[in-house]
Amino acid sequence: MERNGHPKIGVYVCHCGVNIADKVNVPDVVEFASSLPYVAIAREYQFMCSDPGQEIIEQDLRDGLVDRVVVAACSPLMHEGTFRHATEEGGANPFLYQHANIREHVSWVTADGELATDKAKSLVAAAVRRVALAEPLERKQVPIDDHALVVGGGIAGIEAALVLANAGRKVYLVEREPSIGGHMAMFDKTFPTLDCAACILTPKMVQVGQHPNIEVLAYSEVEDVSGYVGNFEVRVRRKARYINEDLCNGCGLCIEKCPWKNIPSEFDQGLGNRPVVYMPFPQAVPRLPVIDREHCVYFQNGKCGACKKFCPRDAIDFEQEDKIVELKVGAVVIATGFKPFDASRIPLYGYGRFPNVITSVEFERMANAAGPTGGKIVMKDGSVPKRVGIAHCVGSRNQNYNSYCSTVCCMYSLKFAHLVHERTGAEVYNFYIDMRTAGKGYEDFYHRLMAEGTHFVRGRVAEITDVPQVPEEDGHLVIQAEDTLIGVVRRIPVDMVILSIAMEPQADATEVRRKFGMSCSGDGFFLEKHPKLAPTATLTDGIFIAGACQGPKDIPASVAQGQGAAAQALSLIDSGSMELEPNTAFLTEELCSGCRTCVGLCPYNALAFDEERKVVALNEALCKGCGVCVAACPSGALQQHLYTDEQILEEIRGVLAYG
Amino acid sequence: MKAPPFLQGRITYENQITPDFAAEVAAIPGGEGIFECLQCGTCSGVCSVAPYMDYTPRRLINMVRAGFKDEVLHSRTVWLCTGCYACAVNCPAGIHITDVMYALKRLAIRNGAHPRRYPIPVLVSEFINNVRQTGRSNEAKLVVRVALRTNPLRLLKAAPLGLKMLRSGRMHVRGTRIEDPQRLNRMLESVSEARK
Amino acid sequence: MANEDYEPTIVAFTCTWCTYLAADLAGTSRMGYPANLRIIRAMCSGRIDPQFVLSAFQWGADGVLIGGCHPGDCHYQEGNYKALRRFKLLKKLAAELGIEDERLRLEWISASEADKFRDVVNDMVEKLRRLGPRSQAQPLPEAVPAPAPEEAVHA
Amino acid sequence: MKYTYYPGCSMEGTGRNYGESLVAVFKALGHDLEPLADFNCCGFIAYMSIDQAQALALAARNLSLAEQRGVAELVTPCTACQVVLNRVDDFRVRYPQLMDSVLSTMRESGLDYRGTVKIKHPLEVLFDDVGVDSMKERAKGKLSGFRVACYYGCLYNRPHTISEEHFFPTKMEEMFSGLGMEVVDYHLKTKCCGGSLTNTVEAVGLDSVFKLLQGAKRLGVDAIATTCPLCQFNLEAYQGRISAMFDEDVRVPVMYFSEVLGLEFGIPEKELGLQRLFAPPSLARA
Repeated sequence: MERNGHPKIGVYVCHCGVNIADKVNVPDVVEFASSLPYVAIAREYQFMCSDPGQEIIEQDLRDGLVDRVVVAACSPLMHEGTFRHATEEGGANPFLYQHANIREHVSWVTADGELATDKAKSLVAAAVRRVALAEPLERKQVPIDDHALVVGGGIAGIEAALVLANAGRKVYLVEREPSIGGHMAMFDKTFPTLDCAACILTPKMVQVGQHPNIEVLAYSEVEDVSGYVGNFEVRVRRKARYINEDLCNGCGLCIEKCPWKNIPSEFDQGLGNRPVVYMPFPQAVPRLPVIDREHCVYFQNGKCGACKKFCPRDAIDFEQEDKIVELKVGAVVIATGFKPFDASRIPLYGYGRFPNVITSVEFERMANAAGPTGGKIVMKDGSVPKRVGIAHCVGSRNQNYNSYCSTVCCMYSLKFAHLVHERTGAEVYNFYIDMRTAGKGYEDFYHRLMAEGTHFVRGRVAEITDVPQVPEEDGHLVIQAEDTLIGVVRRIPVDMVILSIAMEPQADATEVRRKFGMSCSGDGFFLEKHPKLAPTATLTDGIFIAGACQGPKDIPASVAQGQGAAAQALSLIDSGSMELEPNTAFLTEELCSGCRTCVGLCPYNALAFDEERKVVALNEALCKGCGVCVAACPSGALQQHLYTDEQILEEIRGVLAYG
Repeated sequence: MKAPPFLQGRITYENQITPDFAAEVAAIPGGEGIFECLQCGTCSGVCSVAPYMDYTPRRLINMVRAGFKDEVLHSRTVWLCTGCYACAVNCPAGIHITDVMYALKRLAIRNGAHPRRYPIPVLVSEFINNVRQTGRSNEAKLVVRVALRTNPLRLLKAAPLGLKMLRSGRMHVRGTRIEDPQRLNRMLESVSEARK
Repeated sequence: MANEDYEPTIVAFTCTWCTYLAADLAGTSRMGYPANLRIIRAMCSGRIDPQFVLSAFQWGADGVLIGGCHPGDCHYQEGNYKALRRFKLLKKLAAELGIEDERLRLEWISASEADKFRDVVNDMVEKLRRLGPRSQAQPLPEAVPAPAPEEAVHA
Repeated sequence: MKYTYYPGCSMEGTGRNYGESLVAVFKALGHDLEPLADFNCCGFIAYMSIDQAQALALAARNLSLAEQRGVAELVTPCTACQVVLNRVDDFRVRYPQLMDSVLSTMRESGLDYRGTVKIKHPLEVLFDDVGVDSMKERAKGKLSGFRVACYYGCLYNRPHTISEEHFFPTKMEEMFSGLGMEVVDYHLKTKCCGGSLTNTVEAVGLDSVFKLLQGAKRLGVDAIATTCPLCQFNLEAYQGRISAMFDEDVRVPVMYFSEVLGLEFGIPEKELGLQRLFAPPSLARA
């Protein structure tokens, strides 16, 4: 714009269809705006974000009618970028722009039209005052590291890793457990097609293990994360396996020779045992055993050491210690999955009191041919159940535990009903609140189960008891529930009850969330950037989420998200470099008194004290634009682009001047 | 236009229900949760007397929401509730079902809809008189009065038990009283006055 | 003392990552709350200069709300702690200036806590209505100066 | 130490031996247990069925009396009274407006309640404060091997505790087994006894009682131990009739947990009011 003369501000008020115009009297606001100092033009339009809407702005700029822009519309997080772009298209610097949020903060939350209009006016006034002080800025270009990190080796993480690797990117896949595979590796069949989980998962796991572009860091956890989009620095703790990975060829002799074979297997949910030296399951990737230090006699009294004696390659290393590896990556996909609900929290279901009340995960292991019972569905005494109850919504849709619907339970409960019926011929009773089969081919599966003669009782299981009321109930578990469609209370004696437990956020979700600077939604799952339009992005650029860590999900949805998140990470990486918001701090050296207040405040070490010149030195490359130092600087030497003291003060004046 | 005779009582027409009944119940402290109900039936399932109710608790709550005021207030369900709180502490929707039952009992009485010679409301009113007179309740007196007002023959049936209790000194015939029952009554009056 | 038609004006300074998003979510969830609030967005609650708060009061705000991420959730590691430290000093200062406790408030509101945001606004507006206009004992609101001086407008 | 307890109306009638045995047991353990003077009926569930505000006031008056006498913990043996009295504080939180108006009106008639009184069941006092160990010192081993079903009733832990304990409290079991008795795994221990139904809609009430007795009887117990006067009465008073009605012998001694303790401590049966039971337990096995 010309050096001399006033700013010429254009104010554009959006109707957003009826979203804004219904409450806010737009013409009134426009008239008000045009009366404000320096406002050259005030216009209104149905949808400012539409092409014609943007065109209005661009034209006014090209015609030289305005040189700064204010748009009053939805939240800036929605369309600030859009209108900055329009401003740029019109030939002005994109940062001579100010956004006023009169939808989320006004029309959608204010009942009274007049009050809404007044509030909109004062926000517009503030934006006008602030844009008058806006300065042209250049965006900073930063290179993007072309490595990617995937956290979590479940099906979502596996998919993400493969997509990235197949595109030629180097991927680090970090998994907490000794092997990748996640929960899916425990499952038997998958709904609705009933193909076996292992058959479709293990090939993927092998691909991952063999892929030249994927480095699997199993039995490892992320310690901490620093840096920013395109340039993350991640420290990973590689927990000691007490196995020399370079020497071990996974022959499994150590496992065979380990004399202590009675440790409850985590992978089998404690239904079976494993040795102290073990692989969680035969198809483990990487194919490396782990020594369970806690239970190993050698670590207790130096005796035994059988594994070491027999290992043909001398790969056992009792001296091994945790290692820290440092990774530099441009993008991160978080796929840390879920934790199954602890069924013992519902006392009336008797989980823990009744041996034949089991959880869905336990059932998956039992039904799995490679599982503790070799795929036989049996009770604790080894006999085959004649009647089996399946309780839906255990720990979900319940304000005492989790109020959300866990989305997958209905379908896997139907799958269980089929497996039980198929393998034992038992009568199966499904107790449900609402049958939710929304998914391709899911409803058909429900109908198939009804045709198979599964009993469906619409009513939540109220209680599972072993106290009989009639002779037929003697020696059985009894499920008590109201059959709400009939309107009577029923008591149904069964031999076994399967509790369809909810998916919960991982126990350490909060720590993970904080390490990566993510937010979480009310239910504790990681928060996506937008529930519809950006389900796998997060509010932190360069950090993406996939699978059940974002919310309960079945396998197809987790796979889709894994691939989607990977694609987003890929497009970020492949852009090679990216523009950062130019909201960094800047220093006016003459004003700096050298008090050093700011130096200690900066979390990114962007500020250092220059001993010769007795002033601070600011490294803008390291600055992330929080503005903490600016607020603290007593002499006003430090300011923040886009958020200078004067600009903010001007905005304050604005909102107050027009109450 | 009236419903054809053969449909009388088989179809519920909108003009037969009380649309604002739900709001009325929800406005009572304890009733606020009813709109959260999932109709899962947990309340009925854990209730030890549900099998004897004319409507299960779950069904009753839905009838409240649907505005079936007469049916609800005349039902015996609320009077059978022993107040054991099994439903309330189990409700996935966090509804204070027991409090809802109390609320419905009060509404039934206020609307004179409670079943007349049904022993439970009778017990309630006798209990109140009892407390109003002495500030305490006297079990023996209560039992006798309730029997007299509902089914005097029961007194004969109960006689042996009564004797047993007398002999074991577990029946206090006269009953005791607080120092100043009148003062207590005045306080109670002023309390419900303040609420109006 | 609070007269019927008195409506307090509250200036809210929020961080971009948590509280501003909560306010947006309150909007998308159509949660109603009084129109007394004026939100000014900064990147981090740690950017909020005490000068902003005092100026707001000086120019006629009846209350000031500062919103940031919960401790440990700061997008910039610990800007919110710095905001908290600053806030404590600010409280003392405000007290000396005769600004009642209810008028200055700091709240941790995460991106998903739209209902908390609404509740805080409702509560604060309610309290300020009861409290009534700023008492004459306090420095009278100076008239808001004319818009930005021309020389500030440069390219 | 000196405890104040809220007798509730039953202690003068059906629950007389509950009060007697409690006082005796506390004394044996070196504690005094004194009744709250001029207490009034808590209102039971009946009053809530007539007038919410009055019901709350009725309960609050007792708390106010206790507070005036500086009682911090009001020992409440009747679990029904316990729930009703607890409801005052519960409603303070859930419905402050309602509770404030009730309390402020009471204040005008000289009954102030600031909310400082905690309601505690004697079983909690004995288990948490006195402790099983100091009870062991007092134990005489008289009941070693005594087979007992611990029945808490519905209101002992409902609705005012954490969900884990709503249905399966264990303090009585831990206490008795700690004293060498044989406690059985009685899954019905918090099912409702039918309350006042036994006296109104008999069929329903007695059915509830039958299930409870049947459950215990099948476990072959010497006695059922209870924590509430109404439960004790319901379980004990109708056994003959129920056995006939359901054509199954469900007769089994029903005592207060305090009477069981008293026997173990060797307190004379008369002080425990054992003679008031309709069917005192045979201590043959003990």
